[in-house]
Amino acid sequence: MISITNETIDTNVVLEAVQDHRAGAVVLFLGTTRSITGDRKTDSLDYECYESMAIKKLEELESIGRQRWDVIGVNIVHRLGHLLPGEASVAVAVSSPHRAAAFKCGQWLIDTLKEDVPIWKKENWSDGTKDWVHPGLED
Amino acid sequence: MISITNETIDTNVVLEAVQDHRAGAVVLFLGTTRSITGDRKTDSLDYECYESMAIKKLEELESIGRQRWDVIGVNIVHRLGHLLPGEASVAVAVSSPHRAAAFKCGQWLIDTLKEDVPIWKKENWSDGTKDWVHPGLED
Amino acid sequence: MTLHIKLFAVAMQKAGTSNLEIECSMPATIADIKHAVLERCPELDQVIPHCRFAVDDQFATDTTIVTEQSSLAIIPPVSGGT
Amino acid sequence: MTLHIKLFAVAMQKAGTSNLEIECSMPATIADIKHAVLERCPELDQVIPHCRFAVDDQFATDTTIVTEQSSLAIIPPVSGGT
Repeated sequence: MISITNETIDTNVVLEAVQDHRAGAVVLFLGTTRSITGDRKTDSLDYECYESMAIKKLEELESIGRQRWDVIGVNIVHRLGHLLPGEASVAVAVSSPHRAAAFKCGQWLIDTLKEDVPIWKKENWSDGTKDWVHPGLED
Repeated sequence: MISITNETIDTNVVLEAVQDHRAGAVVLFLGTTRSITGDRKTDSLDYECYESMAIKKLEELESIGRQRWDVIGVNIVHRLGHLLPGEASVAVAVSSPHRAAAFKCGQWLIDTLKEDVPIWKKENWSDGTKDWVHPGLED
Repeated sequence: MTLHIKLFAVAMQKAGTSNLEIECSMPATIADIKHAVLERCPELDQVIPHCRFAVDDQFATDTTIVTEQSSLAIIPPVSGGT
Repeated sequence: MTLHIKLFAVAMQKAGTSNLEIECSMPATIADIKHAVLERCPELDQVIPHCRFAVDDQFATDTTIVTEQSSLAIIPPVSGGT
């Protein structure tokens, strides 16, 4: 399952959704934003997405992950809107009978999400400036 | 940090211990026991350990993990005593500035724990028989 | 005919709109659309080379054919997941 | 002299004790200890080849030297972590 939410990510809820009596392993990834980047301080962040495409892409990721690895539960949650540094913006949970599949699938999901899911982050710096973050695109 | 406990593992507490403003990634592994193995059903499990050595080995794992990967927080919790299938027996949480290190370190910690930390599991089967589990040692 | 293109993040910021209207003769490829976008909106010239285009919620290439019914979007490098 | 060896899991179950006492002349190696354990406790003969020995909470090899102060344990294949 996949979801996009404006609410705080509750890791217990994320984990419960993938638990299964056939699963011996659960791997959870949480992505958070550091408050310090180089010598700049982040006050807050804003996430936006291209929703119809983001949902399709996330569903595609789940589907490909299930084809490639022997996994049972997949749960990807991305948060949008206004976040404070340290709050989780994304959670990826995978359960599987054996742990290697859960690690591999979980890592592939977050790696690919960060490449291909149309979600963008804006840094609201403590000096009052704001920057959209676009890896590879220097302003 | 490492710990051995007789209490239910609280994943929130496990995760909080590794969270840090410098960490952009947290990887959590949870190990649970399946209720079905082949065609046999597990009613419950009992874990015991050689405590002084288990603690030393877990501390050694944390120390080696920290040497090998750029990680910030490491938290390994193993539960002992009587468990029901589906309950987590082990939790490994790792935080790092970048996710690759957290995934690699987390997987290495659980792989090595399962090889070298003197903890043993007894399956209490639904047919009333009990078996210590010793990989590679057939009874 | 008039096409509508969704813009996000820095592309939206630089163009000053989240919904860019361009004129383009049909049928067109993404390469044609790119050209029309830059004519209409030269302030995107530093951004577009780093962006992908999406047609109907899928990434497109320069040779992808666009129809009147296509849903179009410019996808700057994404930064979700952290 | 008398040495005490901690037993766990199936080794404890088969030997019927968690604290095996064996007689062994000092200094001894783990190979000597193994031999003495099997003489004292033949019911471990199927188990011992699959076990490691620990001396002072570290895995030992057959040539590890044991002293009177050594803390000894037999470590059957471990099964924590699931």
